[in-house]
Order: sequence, then C-alpha cells, then structure tokens
Amino acid sequence: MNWSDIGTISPVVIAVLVAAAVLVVDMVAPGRRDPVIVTALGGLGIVAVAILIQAGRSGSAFGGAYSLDNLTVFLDMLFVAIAALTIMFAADYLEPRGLPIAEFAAVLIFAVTGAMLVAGSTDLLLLFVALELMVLPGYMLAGFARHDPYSTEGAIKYFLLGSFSSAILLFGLAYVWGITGTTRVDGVAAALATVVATGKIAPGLAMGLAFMTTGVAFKMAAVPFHYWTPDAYQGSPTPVTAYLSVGPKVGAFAIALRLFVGALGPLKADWLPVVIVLAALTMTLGNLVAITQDNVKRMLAYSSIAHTGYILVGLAAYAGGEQSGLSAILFYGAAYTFMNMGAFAVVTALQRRPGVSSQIATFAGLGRRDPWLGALMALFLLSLTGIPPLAGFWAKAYVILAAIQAGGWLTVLAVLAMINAAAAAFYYLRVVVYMYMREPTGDAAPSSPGALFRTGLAITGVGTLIFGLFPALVAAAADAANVFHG
Amino acid sequence: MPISDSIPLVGIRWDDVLFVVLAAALLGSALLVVTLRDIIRCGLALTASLASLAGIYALLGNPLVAATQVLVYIGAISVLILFAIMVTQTKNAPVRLAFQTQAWIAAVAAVAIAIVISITVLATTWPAGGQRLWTATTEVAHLLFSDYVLPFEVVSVLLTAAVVGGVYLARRESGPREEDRS
Amino acid sequence: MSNSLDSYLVLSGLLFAIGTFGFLARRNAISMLMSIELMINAVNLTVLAFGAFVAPLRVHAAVIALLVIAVAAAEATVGLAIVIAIFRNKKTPLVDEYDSMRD
Amino acid sequence: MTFLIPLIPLLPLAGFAITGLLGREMGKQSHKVAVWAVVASWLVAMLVAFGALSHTLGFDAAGAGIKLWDWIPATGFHADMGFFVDPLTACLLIVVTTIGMLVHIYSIGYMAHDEGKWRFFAYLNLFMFSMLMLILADNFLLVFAGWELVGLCSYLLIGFWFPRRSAAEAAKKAFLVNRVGDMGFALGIMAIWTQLGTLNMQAVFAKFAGVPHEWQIAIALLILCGAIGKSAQFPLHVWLPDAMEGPTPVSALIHAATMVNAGVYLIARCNPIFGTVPEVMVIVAAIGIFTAIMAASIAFTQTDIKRVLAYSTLSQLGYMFASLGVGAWTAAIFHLMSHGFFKGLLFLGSGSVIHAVDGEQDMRKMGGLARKIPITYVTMLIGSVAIAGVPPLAGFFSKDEILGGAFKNGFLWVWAIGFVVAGMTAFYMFRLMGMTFWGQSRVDPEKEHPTHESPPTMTRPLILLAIPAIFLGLLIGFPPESGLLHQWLAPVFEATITASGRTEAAYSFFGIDGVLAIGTTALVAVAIVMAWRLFGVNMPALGLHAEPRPDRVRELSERQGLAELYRGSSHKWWFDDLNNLLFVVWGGKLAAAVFWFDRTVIDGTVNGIGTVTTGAGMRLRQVQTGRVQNYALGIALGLIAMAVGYILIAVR
Repeated sequence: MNWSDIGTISPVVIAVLVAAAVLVVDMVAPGRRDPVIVTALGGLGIVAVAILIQAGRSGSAFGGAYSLDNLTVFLDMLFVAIAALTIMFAADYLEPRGLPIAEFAAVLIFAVTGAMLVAGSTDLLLLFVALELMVLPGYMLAGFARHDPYSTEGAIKYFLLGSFSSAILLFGLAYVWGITGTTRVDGVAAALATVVATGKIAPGLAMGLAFMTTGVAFKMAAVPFHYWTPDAYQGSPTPVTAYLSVGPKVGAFAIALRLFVGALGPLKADWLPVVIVLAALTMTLGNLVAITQDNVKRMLAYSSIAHTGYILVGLAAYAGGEQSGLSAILFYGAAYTFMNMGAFAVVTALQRRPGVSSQIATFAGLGRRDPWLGALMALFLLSLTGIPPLAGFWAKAYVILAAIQAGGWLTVLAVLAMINAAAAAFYYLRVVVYMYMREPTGDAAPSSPGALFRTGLAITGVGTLIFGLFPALVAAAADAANVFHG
Repeated sequence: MPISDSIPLVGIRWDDVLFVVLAAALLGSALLVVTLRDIIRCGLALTASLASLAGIYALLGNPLVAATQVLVYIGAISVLILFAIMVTQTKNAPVRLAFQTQAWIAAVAAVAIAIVISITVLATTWPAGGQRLWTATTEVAHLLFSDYVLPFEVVSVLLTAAVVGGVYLARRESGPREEDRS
Repeated sequence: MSNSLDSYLVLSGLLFAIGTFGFLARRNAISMLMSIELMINAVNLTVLAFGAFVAPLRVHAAVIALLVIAVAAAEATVGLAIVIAIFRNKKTPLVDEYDSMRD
Repeated sequence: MTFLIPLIPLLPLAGFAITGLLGREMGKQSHKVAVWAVVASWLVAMLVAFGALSHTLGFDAAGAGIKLWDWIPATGFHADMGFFVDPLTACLLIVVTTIGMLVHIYSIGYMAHDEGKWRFFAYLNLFMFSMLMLILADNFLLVFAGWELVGLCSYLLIGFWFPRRSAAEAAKKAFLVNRVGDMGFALGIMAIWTQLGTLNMQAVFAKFAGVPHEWQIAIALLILCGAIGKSAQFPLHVWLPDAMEGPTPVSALIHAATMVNAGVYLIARCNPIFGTVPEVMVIVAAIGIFTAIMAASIAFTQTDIKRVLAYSTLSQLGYMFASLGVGAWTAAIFHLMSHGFFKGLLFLGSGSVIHAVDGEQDMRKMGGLARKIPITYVTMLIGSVAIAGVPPLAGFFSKDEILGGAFKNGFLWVWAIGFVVAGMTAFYMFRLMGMTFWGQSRVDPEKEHPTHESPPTMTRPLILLAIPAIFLGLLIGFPPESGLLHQWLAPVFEATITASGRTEAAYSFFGIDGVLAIGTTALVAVAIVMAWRLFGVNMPALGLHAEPRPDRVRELSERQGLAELYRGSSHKWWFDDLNNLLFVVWGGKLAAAVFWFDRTVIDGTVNGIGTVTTGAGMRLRQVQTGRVQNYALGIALGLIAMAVGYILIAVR
C-alpha cells in the first residue's frame, strides 16, 4: 500500500468519510434535517468530482486487487447518482414518519461505497467483501421503517435469503479459487484459459460455477432466484425500494462483469447456455406475473425482474460473441436507473403522507389531479415500456440488437425479448390508464413535494428524456466503459 | 521420545484417527443443531460443532485460524444463544413446532446437494500434494497487510456499517408507530 | 485419510448440506441464522483444506478464512438487529408466520 | 426551406406540452393553443408540400432532407434524428395536416361541453406530432417511434370516455392487436439493420437489391405485418370497429383519415423493398382485396352508423392494399388522399348526426333527418356519392385507377372482387343515407324535439371537406394516369415500376380503361338504385322519391332457396329480386357468417391470448407464497438444477 493506491481509490475513501461526516453532523446537531442533507449531498458531489478527475485514466492498485478503468468510472458515477437521488426522494418521506435521515443517509452511503468497490474489484475476495458491504446495509434499509410490520418482514426475508445466497456464492468462489490458485481476476482468467485449452473442465469447477452463478443470479433477482424481490420491494419504505431496484441490481451486474466476463471469460461457452435460460425465464416470468399485480410497488418489483432478464440478454449476447452486448448492459443500467427511480419517486410523492397505499387505485385521476406528476409518471412508464424515443427504448434496442448480431440461439432470445417487451405494455399502461382514465378517488390529497424532491424528479425526468433524444453521449460513455474488448 | 505416526500394531495413522473423531463430532453436532427442538440446545450444539471445526483447522496446520474460530465464534454464539432465550421465552411463541411442513423436501434437497458436492469432488483430480502444510502466523499477518489490505479495510468499514445500522434497528425507543399500508 | 484433500472437501460438503437443510427446514429465525453459520463454516473448511494441500494457496487460505469470519460476524450483527426489529412487530420468531406479503 | 420541416411536428408538440400541463387552468380557452398550433403547422406544411411537389424552395425531384443530429452514433449502430420530404411525403402532409386542422376546429364545437376538453386537445396535438413524425422521418427507427406513439394516442383517445366500460375494453384491444403488428415491424427493422447496417431509408432502398432473397422476403413480410396491424387489415382488423367507442372526431382523424393510412404509406414508402419480392406483393394484394370484400359484406348489416363507416374504412383500406399489391402504387396513394377527405367528411358528418339526435348511433332510430340538419345532410350526401364512385367525384377516379391497375397488371381476380366490392360499397352507403336521412323519422319522441343543426365550428369543416371530396379527383387525378398526382409521384415509384416490368399501357378512354370505367359505374348505379328501392330516397331537386320498404327488406332477408326466387317474379322485379337475393339474402347470410367468424374466431383468439397470459401469470404468482423458506427451497432446487446443468455442459 502506498499513497498512489490511496489516490486510486480516493472516491471510495471520500465516500466513507462522507458517511462518517453525516453521523458526526447528526451528533453535533441532533434531529436537524438540513445539515445532514447538505453534508450528504455535498459530500456525494465531492465524490463525483473525485471520480470525474479519474475519468480516462487507468491503472490498478493494491497489487491488482482494484482496477481503475472506464468501467469503474462509469459505474461509480451511476452509483453516486443513485445515492444522491435516493436521498433527495427519501427526505420528504422519512420526515413525516419520524424516521431519522442521518442514519438513513449514512447507511445508504455505506452501501453505495460497497457498490463502488464492487465496480472496481479485480480480486475475488475483495469482490465478495465489497458485495457484502453493498448488500448488508441494503437489508437494514429495507427494514428502516422499523415499526412497520411490512418493512421488517421484507427486511428479514431479504436478509435471510441474501445471506443464504451469499453462502452459496462464497462456496462457489472457494472452489474456483482452489482450482485456479489465485484470487486475482486476471490470474483466474489465465488459469481458466489453460484449463479450456487443455480440454474439458473438471466436475469440481463446474460445481463451483453452479454455486457462483446461483449466488450472482440471486443478487440480480434472476428467475428462479428472484423470490426475495417482490416482498422486499413491497415492504421497504418506498425510497428504499427505489434504491434497491437500481443500486444492488446494477451492482449485481457489475459483479457479473468483473466475475463472469473478467474472471470466467474463458469459460463463456460454458455459462452461455445457463445465461440464456436464465434470461428467458426471467423476462417471461417477471412480465407474466407483473400483469396480475394490483399494487404498483409490487408490479414495479416484478417488472424489475423482467428488466433483469433484458439485461441478461446483453450478457448472453456478449458470451455469444458480440462485444457490444456489454456496452448495452451499461447503457441499460444507466437508462434503467433514471426511469425506474423516477417511477418509484412518483410513488413516493403520493405516499408522502403516511397511510397512503401504493395500490393502483391511488393513481386514479392523477393526470388531472396533478398534471406534472402524472405527466412524469407517464413518461417513466412509457420509457419502461420501451416506447421510443425515450431512454428505455434505446436500452432495449441495444441489448436486442446485440443479441441479433450474435446470432444463433440468441436470435430466438432476442425475439422472446421483443415479445416480452410488447407484453410489458399491458401493466405499465394500466397505470397510465388509471392516471388518465379514472376518476380521482375521494381521499387522495395533492402531494406537493418539496423543492429537493422536485429537483430529484426533474433530474430523473430529464434524464429519461435526454437519454432517449440524445442517447449518443451515454452510449459513447458505455462503449468506452466496455473495457473487455479483445 | 517421538511418538510414531501411526498406532502401533493396528497401523492406522494417529492423525487419521483424530480426523475421524473430529469429523464425526463436527457432523454429529451439526446434525444436532438442525434437529434439536430446544433452541438453547441447538446453540450449544453449534458451539460444539464450531469447536470441532477449530480442531480440524489445527489438524490442517492452521493454528491461527483455529484460535480465531474459538475466540470469535464462542463470543458470537453466546450472543446468539442469549438472544434466542430472550426471543423465545415470550408466551406468544412457544417452541411448539421446530420444523417447517416442507422439512422432508428440504431433507431431500439437502441430500441432493451433498451428493452433488461429494460426487463432483471425488470425480475431480485435484492439483494437490498428499501432505498437509503448516502455516506460520507471521506469514499470514504479512500477507494480510500487503496483498489483502484493501479487503481487510473494507471489512472494517463493513463492521462499522453493520454496527451503525444494527444499533438503529435494534434500539428500543418510543417512536410513533406508523402503519403503512403498502 | 487425513492426508487427502478429498476427504476434507467431502466433509465440508456434508456440513454445507446440513446447514442448507437447517435453513430450509427450521421455523425459528434464530435456527436459520445458526444454519447459515454452519454453511459459512463449511466454506471456511473448504478454503483451509485447499490451503493445506496446495502449496501456493497456503498462506492465502488463512487470510481468506479470517476475513470470512469477520464478514460472518457482521452478517450476524445485522441479522440479529433485524430479528429484534421484526420480533417487536410480530411477536414471534417463527418465520413462516411472516407472510403478510405474497403472490 | 428545408429548415422549416422540423417546425411541422414541433408546433403540435409544443401545443401538446402547453395544453397538457396548463390546460386545466385555461378552462374554456383550453383549445386555443392546440388549435393554433395545428393551424400554424398546416401553413408550414403547405409551404413545404408546395416546394416538394413543384421542386422549388430547395427541394428537387428526389426530395430533400434535413438532419437534426446524430441520434445514436454508437459503434456499429447509427441512426440520425432527421426528416425527409419527397413528393410522397408531401401528399401525406397535405392529407394529415389539412384533415387534422379541420378536425381540431370541429372538435371545438363537438367537445365544447366536455369537462375533459383540455385533455382531448392535448392528446389530439400529441397525435398530430406523432403522425407527422411518422411520415417525415428519414429512418426506420424514427418511423417506428412515430408508429408507437400514434398507437399510444389512439389508445388514449379511444378510451377517452373511460366511464364507458366498452371504451376501455376497445382501447385495450386496439393496443394489443397493434402491438402484434408493431412487433413484426420492429423485427423487420432489426432484420434490415443486420442485413444492411443502416436504417436510413434512402440508404436502405439504394442497397436493398444486394440483400439475399430470403431475407428480402422476410423483411418485406415483417414490414407488411406492421402495416397490417396499423391499417387494420385481415386478420389484425378486429380492433378498428371497436375503436369507434372513441369520440367521433377521433374516429374521423385517426381511424379513418390518418393513422390507419400509415400502413399504406409504409408499404408505398418501402416500394423499393416490395418491388423486389413479387411473391409478397401477391400476399399484399390478397390480404387487401379479401379485407375489402369481407368488410364490405359486414357493413351491409350493421345498424350503428359509425360501425358501418368503420367497416367501410376497412374495406377501402383493403382497396388500397390491393392497389399496392398489384403494383398500382400511385393509385393507392390517390385513393388514400381522396378516401382521407371523404371518409373524414363522412365521420365528421356522422358525428354531427349523432350530436343532432343526442348521442343516438343506431340508424334504426333515425330517419328523415334531411330537413332538420340540411348542411350535414348535403355534405354527407356528397361524401356518399364520392365514396360510391360516382363520376366525377373523387372516389370515382381513385377507385377506377385501382381497378384498372389490377386489370391491366394481370390481377384479374383482384379486379373481379374489387368490382363486386364497388357495387357493395355504393349499396351500403345509400342504405346508410336512406336509413339516416330519408323516409319517416324513427327518432325517439323525447329526442325528436331538440333535433338541431350543429354549430358552425362543426359544419364549416364539413363544408371545407366536401370541396376536396368533389374536386380532388378532377384536380389531381384527371386526366387518368397522367394527372397531377402521377406527375408528382413519378419520381417516387418510377424505378420500382420499371424494375417490375409492368409498364402498363397508357389510359385510353376508348380502350379497355373506358370499358372498365363504364362497367363499374353501371354497377354502382344499379347498386344505388337498389338501395333506394329498399331503403328509400328523397331528393326533390333531382325528382327522386321512394319510400323505404322495411317490410320488403325483412321479407327478402327471410326468404329462402331458389324456388322463392321466381315466385311472383315479373319481368320488372326479376332484376330487382336477383340482385336483392344476391345482396340481401345471400349477402346477409354471408355477412352474418363473416361477422360470426370475425367475432368468434378472430376476436376470440385475440381475447384468448389475453386470458391465457393473465391465467399463466395468476398461476405463476402463486409461487410467491410469502413464506421465506419456500423461497429458499426454490433457490436450493434451482441450485441443484444449475449444478446438474453445469456438470452436463462440462462433460459434454
């Protein structure tokens, strides 16, 4: 360890300091909301600057355990944005419920620190530890409304299943480590390349792969390892759901990139069929069940499963020989972050007053009650549906095009993805129908969120629109972040 | 006088005997952990199985990890047991039924997992020598603070985060009890 | 026997399976936590077994095992906190009674 | 002047944004912004269309485009945000902006008392934006964007009167069926991209000959799939009749004059693609002409005035498809334009009728309205004459060119069916006129009294639309096959026609063309007379009067077998009976059978897919039991399956 190593991970270090600072500020001025928010958002701003300073540079630190490259920069920026948006949306939600913003922000920033470390990990052990740092705070955030039975129930389900899957993942990692003899990702890849060159892979390695894939598939919420998603998402306080639906999900795909593409790349012919099956199941089940949901939060939870499926199509396309599949994943992650957080933010806005449910009836007549909120929700839902020219359209187009380019079975997968995208219109538009084609229900009060909240909504809305109209910028960044060329 | 490697006359190696004894203790106590009805006894069985594991670690030539195992887990497990007592001694939750209705399927699944692991392990030729190696503590310390210093630091952050969040969640405090219909 | 990697790996596999069974079959949240501890310890046994038989992994195994123990401790902390929180709300440690969200 | 092009869609978009977000505060004035936006857009569009058609103002014969920005310049995949205007686009611009503007004006009166007026105008503006994007786009992706958005607007507008359950159902059905077509279209776009590496339309057309033939067929079929969905051709036509649940201006604008034409436009636009695959062209012709006769036969027996018009629209769109299929490209666009005007007129007229009789749509409860709502009556009569194909109104020329094109390009069967459909069209249109405007009033007594002509904002667009319904044919379609329209569109279709080798003989009045025209006109005349005799007529100015004979209609439709055909047949009635037998009895039975097939089989399939999907979802959601250990068991089983899978892969 030396100073240049610290410099390389400076965004992570700063993020930890920000979390600490938030707690300190709360101790100095207990129960005050604004100093905490200013500290948290300002700190995240500094983190963002620290990340951007590193843009374009590349190198590794800690003897190859951590890699600074465009992928790290891209994902780190995304994670910081997710954290900032979550805090913006959470403040207005936590306050009326008497939940402390300081602990929330600190735990959230810890989680995001873990995600940022995941993005840069090129070491199996660091990857696992960073993953735990990402998910453990997530369990606590899910149960953050600790007097709410739903919140704690979601949290314990999430925690138990998450720990179970972590153990499974760790078991698999141990075998891969034992067989390849190193924890460094490039070392693993090199060892596996010789394994592949010399013939069949050993049964022990196959078993290890199975355990690892299961663990990662769980974190992504891929079917049939998705069960935690609907309950955890529905039970969590809505801003937390917004965070959970993008943060750990993008983090899980970061793991997939570092682990499957980086370390297990030489075995891609072996994990490709598995990913294809997972993608097909995930898209289809997520969509089919989402159609039947009457609770918008739960519907969005199932739909987030479906989106996992689409993203997996990009991974499969990569394994099928199409490099751009990975750029597609990154673009999808960015687009999904904005539109999905936006959708959850609107739900949050409606639930600002405690006791308002997220049943679809809550949305009745929203388009007339509050044209701005309605229009934004419609924008997010249409983008999630994949209607051009919004962000979600390009996201889907990218992964599907990559799959078609890869050819073979992936063409079938691409067609399946399109069928699923078409079916998805049903449940997203159902909400639009409620907003614009139903009379408002009596007790629905206007939401009128605060300025901070509105800023967050504006950012997600503009992001969804801009990513759709000018996708070039993000696409170029995603392309540059695809460091696995060649 | 050095003791010979194997038991005189019978010809079975001493460390094989030790291994069998420890393995049996480990599996037996682990089975007790998952089958005993009384949660306090479960906790005691868990302590026993973790202690057997510590023995196996020592047998594997890793006294440092064995020692850590004993220290950390005995501490952690006692907390678990205490907590189990605290939780289960309420009148509302007697330890009536320890098992899920799906216990049989669970048993089948667990056996299947055991079989899968065993078969694949046995079917694989490991790149391993036939002799156990001894690990010196200084080497471990050196490696931990060179190659693995970042994971080590991250674990410390992780523990901090766990404590911050854990204290918040577990803190007893008279707050407004909000019912959110979600 | 004690000088064969296979026997340790099979042993750890059995331990992992026992832990899985406990996790799937026990109704009490605390029992489930204990089962997870068994599973994580099975992983550590695997790691140390590799370390004891594969020369280049020797020292690494110990480091990994130590860090995994620490992670497990953090996980236990969070788990206990969540169990306390839900116990306050639901007044039961039996997880199959936590089923207000479904379908 | 190409810099003006982006204004055409952007003005309605701005109107949508302003009206949508601030409309509620504007109250009674909420239509102002929307209407002026469309009027401004119309002015610009006229200027651009003038330039594109006269090859001035910066346009040349091949058209001109404007690229706004690189939409997506990622590696290996490129698309621009750009517009392209050529004579074909210009023709569509004229139709879309003119009718769009008139419908906006009409809606001021029609929606005057609806409290959701601002929403309505916002949606209409959004629709105009989407539709204009669709026709102006210079690449397939942008077309697709417009394609999806018009579908969305149609969905919102069909369901506009949401308290009516049927409206919501209809909206859902329209969306579902359209998604099927859209998916085909999207797949087609992807196929184009994998084969050619570009999505710019002109570039695609230039390079398309180099694509392997099986891919050419696949691409053409997939695009056709999209066109069928949007233009409501068999078997994806089921949504259009139900879509009549929407407000009538919507039916006029979207479901008659503009959006449903998108499919026709798309195929015409892709003529270089379709020109290379004659086998697909035959499919296009077959689908088109089958839809034409099927829908016409159903229109015979419908009693809801808007449904008659809806089936009529299906039938006329079928004509256009048939025309495209036989290679009479210009005729298809000609019919698209003339149909847009007179069908828009008919729908707005029907809206005026419905308005007059206080929301009644059943023609059996109308009758004798000619004197009470004279402007509506006269303009609708013009529309009916035009659609029936009476010379020299617009429909005559365009329909005649289609039939002539089919005949001369060797598609005798298309011509024969089309010929029959021409007669049927005339018959059911005058059935509609007879039941609505002539004869005795059957209006509910309590609705009888306040029956009144609509306000000027509603009648003026009718009058304005009647003008092109009369003169459009003469103006741009005369002399046949060498009129203005043919000169305009020659650069667009020339290459394809030459490549197909079907350089038909020029139109000659005293050759086969004249004979065909006379034949069709005669049939139309007979059909009209037939309709008069059965359903009545009352045009004192022309000295025409006949009372409706409902008893006879009933009797004819109840009569069975050929034996009765001759009973009491005098020479005078023979013709009448035969034709009535054909039209009313057999036609009625056929119509009933087709209707049954349509509602039961096709509709049932559509609904069935929805039910099956939901059912599967319901079953799957039961997996989520709420018990965490069931979930864990699922994960464990998944783990075992995955381990087995990986081991199988490893030892393979």
